[in-house]
Amino acid sequence: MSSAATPDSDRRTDSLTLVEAVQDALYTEMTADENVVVLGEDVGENGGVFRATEALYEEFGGDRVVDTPLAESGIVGTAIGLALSGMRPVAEIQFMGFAYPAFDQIVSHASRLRSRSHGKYSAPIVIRAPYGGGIRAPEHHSESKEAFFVHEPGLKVVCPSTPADAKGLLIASVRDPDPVVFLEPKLLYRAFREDVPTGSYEVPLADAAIRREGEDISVYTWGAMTRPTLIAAENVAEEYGVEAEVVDLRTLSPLDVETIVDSFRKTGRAAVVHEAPKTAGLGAEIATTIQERAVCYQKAPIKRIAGFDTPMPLHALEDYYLPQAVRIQDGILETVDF
Amino acid sequence: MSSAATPDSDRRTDSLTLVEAVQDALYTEMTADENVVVLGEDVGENGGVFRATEALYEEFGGDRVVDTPLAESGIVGTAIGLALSGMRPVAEIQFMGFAYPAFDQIVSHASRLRSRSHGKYSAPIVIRAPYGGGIRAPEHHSESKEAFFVHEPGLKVVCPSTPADAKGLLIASVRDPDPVVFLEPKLLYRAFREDVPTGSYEVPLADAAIRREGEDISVYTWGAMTRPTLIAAENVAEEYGVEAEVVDLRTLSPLDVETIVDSFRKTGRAAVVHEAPKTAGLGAEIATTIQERAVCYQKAPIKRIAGFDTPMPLHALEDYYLPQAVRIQDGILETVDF
Amino acid sequence: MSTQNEADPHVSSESTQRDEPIRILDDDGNLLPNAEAPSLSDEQLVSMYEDLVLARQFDQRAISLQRQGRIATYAPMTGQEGSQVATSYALEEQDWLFPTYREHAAKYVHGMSLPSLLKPLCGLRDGYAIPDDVNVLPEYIPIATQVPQAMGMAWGHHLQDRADTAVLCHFGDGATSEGDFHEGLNFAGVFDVPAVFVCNNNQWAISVPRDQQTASDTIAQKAAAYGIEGVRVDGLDPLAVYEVTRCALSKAKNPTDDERRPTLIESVQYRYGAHTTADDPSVYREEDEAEAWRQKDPVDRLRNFLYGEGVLDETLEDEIDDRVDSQISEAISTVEAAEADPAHIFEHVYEELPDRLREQRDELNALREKYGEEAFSEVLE
Amino acid sequence: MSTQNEADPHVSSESTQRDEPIRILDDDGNLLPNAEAPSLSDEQLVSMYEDLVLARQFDQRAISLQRQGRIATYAPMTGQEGSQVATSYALEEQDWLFPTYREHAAKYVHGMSLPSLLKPLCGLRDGYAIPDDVNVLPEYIPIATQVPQAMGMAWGHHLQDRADTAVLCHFGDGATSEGDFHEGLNFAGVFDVPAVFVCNNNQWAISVPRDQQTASDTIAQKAAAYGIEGVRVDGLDPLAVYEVTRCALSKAKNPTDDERRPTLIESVQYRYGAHTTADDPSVYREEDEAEAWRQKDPVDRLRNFLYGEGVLDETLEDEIDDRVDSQISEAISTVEAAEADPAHIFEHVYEELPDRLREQRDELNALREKYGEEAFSEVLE
Ligand SMILES: Cc1ncc(C[n+]2csc(CCOP(=O)(O)OP(=O)(O)O)c2C)c(N)n1
Ligand SMILES: Cc1ncc(C[n+]2csc(CCOP(=O)(O)OP(=O)(O)O)c2C)c(N)n1
Ligand SMILES: [Mg+2]
Ligand SMILES: [Mg+2]
Repeated sequence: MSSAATPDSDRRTDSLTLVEAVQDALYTEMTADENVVVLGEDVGENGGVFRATEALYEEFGGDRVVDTPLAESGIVGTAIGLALSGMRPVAEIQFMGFAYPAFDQIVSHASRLRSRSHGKYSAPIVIRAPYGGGIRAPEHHSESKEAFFVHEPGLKVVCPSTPADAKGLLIASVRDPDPVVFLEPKLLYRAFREDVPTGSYEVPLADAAIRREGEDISVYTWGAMTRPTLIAAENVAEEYGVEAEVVDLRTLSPLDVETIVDSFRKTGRAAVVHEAPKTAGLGAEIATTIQERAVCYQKAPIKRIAGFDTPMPLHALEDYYLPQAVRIQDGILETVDF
Repeated sequence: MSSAATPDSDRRTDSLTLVEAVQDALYTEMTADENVVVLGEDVGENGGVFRATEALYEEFGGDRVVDTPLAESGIVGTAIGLALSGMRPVAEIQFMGFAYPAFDQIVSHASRLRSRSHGKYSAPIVIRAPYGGGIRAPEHHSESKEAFFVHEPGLKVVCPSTPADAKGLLIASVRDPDPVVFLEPKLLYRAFREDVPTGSYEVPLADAAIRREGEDISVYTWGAMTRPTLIAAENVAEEYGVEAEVVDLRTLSPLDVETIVDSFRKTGRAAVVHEAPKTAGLGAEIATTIQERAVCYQKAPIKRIAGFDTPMPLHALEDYYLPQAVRIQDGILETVDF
Repeated sequence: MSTQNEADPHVSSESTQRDEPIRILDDDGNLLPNAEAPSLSDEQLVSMYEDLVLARQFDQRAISLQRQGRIATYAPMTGQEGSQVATSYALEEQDWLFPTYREHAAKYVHGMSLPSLLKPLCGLRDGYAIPDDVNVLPEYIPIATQVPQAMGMAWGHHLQDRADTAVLCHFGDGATSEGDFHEGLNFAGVFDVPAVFVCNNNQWAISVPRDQQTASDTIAQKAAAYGIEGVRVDGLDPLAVYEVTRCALSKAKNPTDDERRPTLIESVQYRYGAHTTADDPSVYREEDEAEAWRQKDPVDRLRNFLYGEGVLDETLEDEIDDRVDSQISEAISTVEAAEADPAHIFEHVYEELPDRLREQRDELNALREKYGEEAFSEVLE
Repeated sequence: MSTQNEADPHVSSESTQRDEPIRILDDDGNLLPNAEAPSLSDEQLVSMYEDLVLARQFDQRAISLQRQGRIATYAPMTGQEGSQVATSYALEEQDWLFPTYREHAAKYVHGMSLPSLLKPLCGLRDGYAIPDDVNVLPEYIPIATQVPQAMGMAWGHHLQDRADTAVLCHFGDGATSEGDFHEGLNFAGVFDVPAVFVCNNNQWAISVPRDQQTASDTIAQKAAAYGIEGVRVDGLDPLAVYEVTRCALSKAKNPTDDERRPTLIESVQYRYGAHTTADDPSVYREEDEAEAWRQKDPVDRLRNFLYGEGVLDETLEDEIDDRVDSQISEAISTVEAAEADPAHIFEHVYEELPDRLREQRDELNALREKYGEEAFSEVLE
């Protein structure tokens, strides 16, 4: 179901970048709930390497905005323990590529504590991590492996593409009773500003958003790839009169199957755009879900426009690796012309 | 391309279980190549908790069959280093559920050393791990998350379902210049015996095997699920006259797309059977690959018969979790009747 | 033992050499010269003894249940129950316990029922649905992963000014090799949390002996790497373990100015039996290795001590044996009458059942309806 | 310094207190009383100095290239180049080096060319296609992950009886908190491998100071947890670093009966500048903190020492400065002329190109053909 960010009574807005909206969400929830604590590498005085936790240390002090030693498994394990003591920890992993040392704590524990204990214990933690390429970062700094987390039952996985969503989704994630992996498109951290409600509000962890309506093809994407996808959609509309519906998934687990399938029933054609390697990426899950539920509507193969099945190259070549508007456009046309 | 195990000139065979075939492969390669070393927890005097390395310690000594301290990241990191020094390490992870502490070494290094160094360095290691459920094991001992490794470029992922394949695939894996995650279906470790060539031979890491021919539907599976799938195929043939083609993938990365798609072109219907949770599992990759390449042949939705999107339950319920013949049968009929 | 001033008089002078484990009882259960028994009442001492007896009987019964195929793989604790029981006696009710797959007795003493211990061994996860008034976590199977979590919970209590609550975290000698042990203890040192880390050094990690696990002389000395105190205790001396743990917990809650809260206790023990019922130790170690340790058996030692103190006699011993026996039998009956509901698979994965799980549950139910439960109990292989 | 008998006379008596870093030069570059300079020829000493000068100039040039947008994020080494250069001087040609993203000078001294150092900073991975005769690994970016790998390679040499080959592994103070540091060093102790682990303790892990990283007093003392030797050295004293490293390497290759091969060296340094060019240290630390360290600057110290020895004068200094300057300029030109080939994306992922990668490469090539290269250089955001 498509749903825009829904501010509550407070109708004031600020013009924020995505990273400022993340900071605003943390500020808002830390103010509202003293059990919310932020921990991670360099999140304190330094305000995070991307400034996502800027000023929180000054505002809430070193007991609630905590620089940890350099150890990701320790960070996530600690967050689980904090949650068990009744707190609401928000752990930052500095880059998604550095979440792997914590993989065991995430997939063996955060995700399973509730089911293991038959509902007695749980791990309401948020693991924030900037993800994705395009900023000329060194090796390991451009990971986009959301499928790893989507494949693990018990986790929720969220990925905003706009400042207003970033705030509302992060607030919802902090309040969510289940562990959330919250992936922030660092390519969009400062890409643009948007009016973001000043007050507190949630964007539910359930609803995809239709960013552009169209009848010819459904294009599914999320996070940083939403922007080149929208550009491509405009291009094919202008140049070829092809109207693409762009669906921004926002929450990757659980998927909003209803919105995904409804859009496809309308268009009968689809493409999925993601940065992660194509093979066993989330594009496969979306394509398969669609054909499971709407194969009779299908007029063409569902196209995956994705990262190649290679490691992300060093930055001189990353623009070739990432799906660019031109690749997306080409994939849309191929699918529409099938 | 379907291909049976191809013994070389030596035509003698032994009747072996799958775990004995694994041991035989290790013995064979350690005899042939003194650079092959085996390392892991309890692989030495104890011969491995499943006896997969039995007698190797006695035969090759403590310098080539090495009990390590209890640390999986250390084990895989060490194996990478051994490979860099010119050796051919085969690392055992005691259960697949304990590979996660080593996830970073596997996905950030083993898989990327070759591309990072532009071909100068590489990590020709094998990481063996028993995987899957059905043996009333404790929590974490029944993991089947092959998709995690298939999604990482640079890795190969292999999963035998018969003793003869186990030997030939493992020998090929040890000789392979790239890192291989070798998943052993522990449910089948002692399930049956089979004639296994005594000599040295490879089953290529490229070819799926057609285990049963049929025209009505293609059923793709691997490892432990091959057996209930074959039972289900026999059942539907007998009871309903439905002829299922059963394709045992054997190598999960890279996939044998040709065999997969060729079979589908013949049948026009497909199901995928796996133990792993359905969402973002390998079933999605196979279904998507098929519709990308053969959508025009498709007569019904491709059915996923998979583990549920929950953690594996404790053993009293694991038979409900794992795809049983009855579920597979039902899925086949549903797809054929679509 | 230097965890607390008041502790010093209680322990034997033997322990002045840092590497020698602290002891209160000699091998036969006599108070060592210069050592003092902990201030436990006679009732507490006898009750501790009863729990030791229960632990040992439980172990034997569980092993035999496994042999009969009535429970799955079981990790025995004979030889280690003295340390388990004593560490839990040192806990206050509000303190939290992080156990592994082997700490059956530690869990029981800290409030878990016998049936709840057995249920997971029968594949029933509601044994881990621990009651609200019992501060125990479900057992940790992935080695050492509990260490950072225990640290985190202790830190949470600390941040919430719950100074009266400490966390006690168990793990084995093998666990000290894992990264999580290191990360958890390093955090504990940095954040100075009210936690006690107990390494049950039973000399073996399955088939790997202690000296192949690490080249450090003792495990206690690893504490130096984290700026916290390390202490070794004779893990077959229940009174010494009790006292050392009590002092460590008390320091965790209420340290003096120059003390740091966390302690790493190396409880020096021996695994008399197999690693689990699936293991055959004769493959990798000499049978007679156990003998020296059996000479210091914790149950015998405490019994002898209590006889010497005049608080235990044969009548009471028989009474205890009988009570323990029927308690265990009753627990087994309760558990064997329990059944698993396939719907449990889908419950508590998330707080709210997502659509896809609802669908999958319905799909399973439809198949059960259509084909009957038998279709799901076929052996897969 | 106790790594080798012959080493003792070379170092100052200051170092008898274990926690005080070993020094040979005082803050001004004079030989300390009771200390002896390492047995390096005048040519070697001057060449070491030239490499220090090169390292410092390289750092300044790289920082300015980054500011001009000509290279990507760069991790400066000013203040730390003394230790980097000296550790690599202690290596023999056949020894292996595992560097991090900061060890530019260490890599250069062990044989990597200046252009190869710069290429990855320009996004070109062929800088990591290290020539066969240079025993250096591509830099490790995920913190501490090199430690078990270095241990594994050293073990491999050991198993192959290549006793003359040692492995030297660099990492930072922050890295000591990671599980991989622990697992790697523990393995090194157990398998007694010919490896030297150098912790470049520059007091900061980005914004986190050393005393928030761990509660242990020193990093060297963590060696006790692994049964190996730990030693602290003044990381701004190139001669002391050289000597300590040389002794550790020699012990790794050829230990006496009671010595263990591995050593953990804590090289006590200071990061004068930012963590990387993307970092602003003024946010989290006082500017004047650096002052005390700058007083002991490694370049100044070695220069003063060499002036004192009469092997360096202004003419030679100018010559060195000029040579270094043109070397660096030339390297920059070479690298800036280099181009990346999009086909590289698909190369060397596997030894043989799998079908799916061939298809993807062809797909990309078709798109490049169809739309031109400009279509791929659009800024994405
Ligand atoms: C991460 C992980 N790796 C491997 C295992 C398999 N395993 C179970 S118990 C065990 C040995 C544990 O030894 P120790 O820590 O000394 O505890 P003990 O069993 O002796 O009480 C191993 C290797 C596991 N459970 N978790
Ligand atoms: C596993 C991992 N986590 C986080 C990072 C991000 N990061 C890069 S450098 C750094 C600090 C490293 O500190 P230290 O080990 O002291 O080395 P230094 O940079 O001071 O030389 C961090 C946190 C990383 N590269 N790898
Ligand atoms: Mg043990
Ligand atoms: Mg540092």
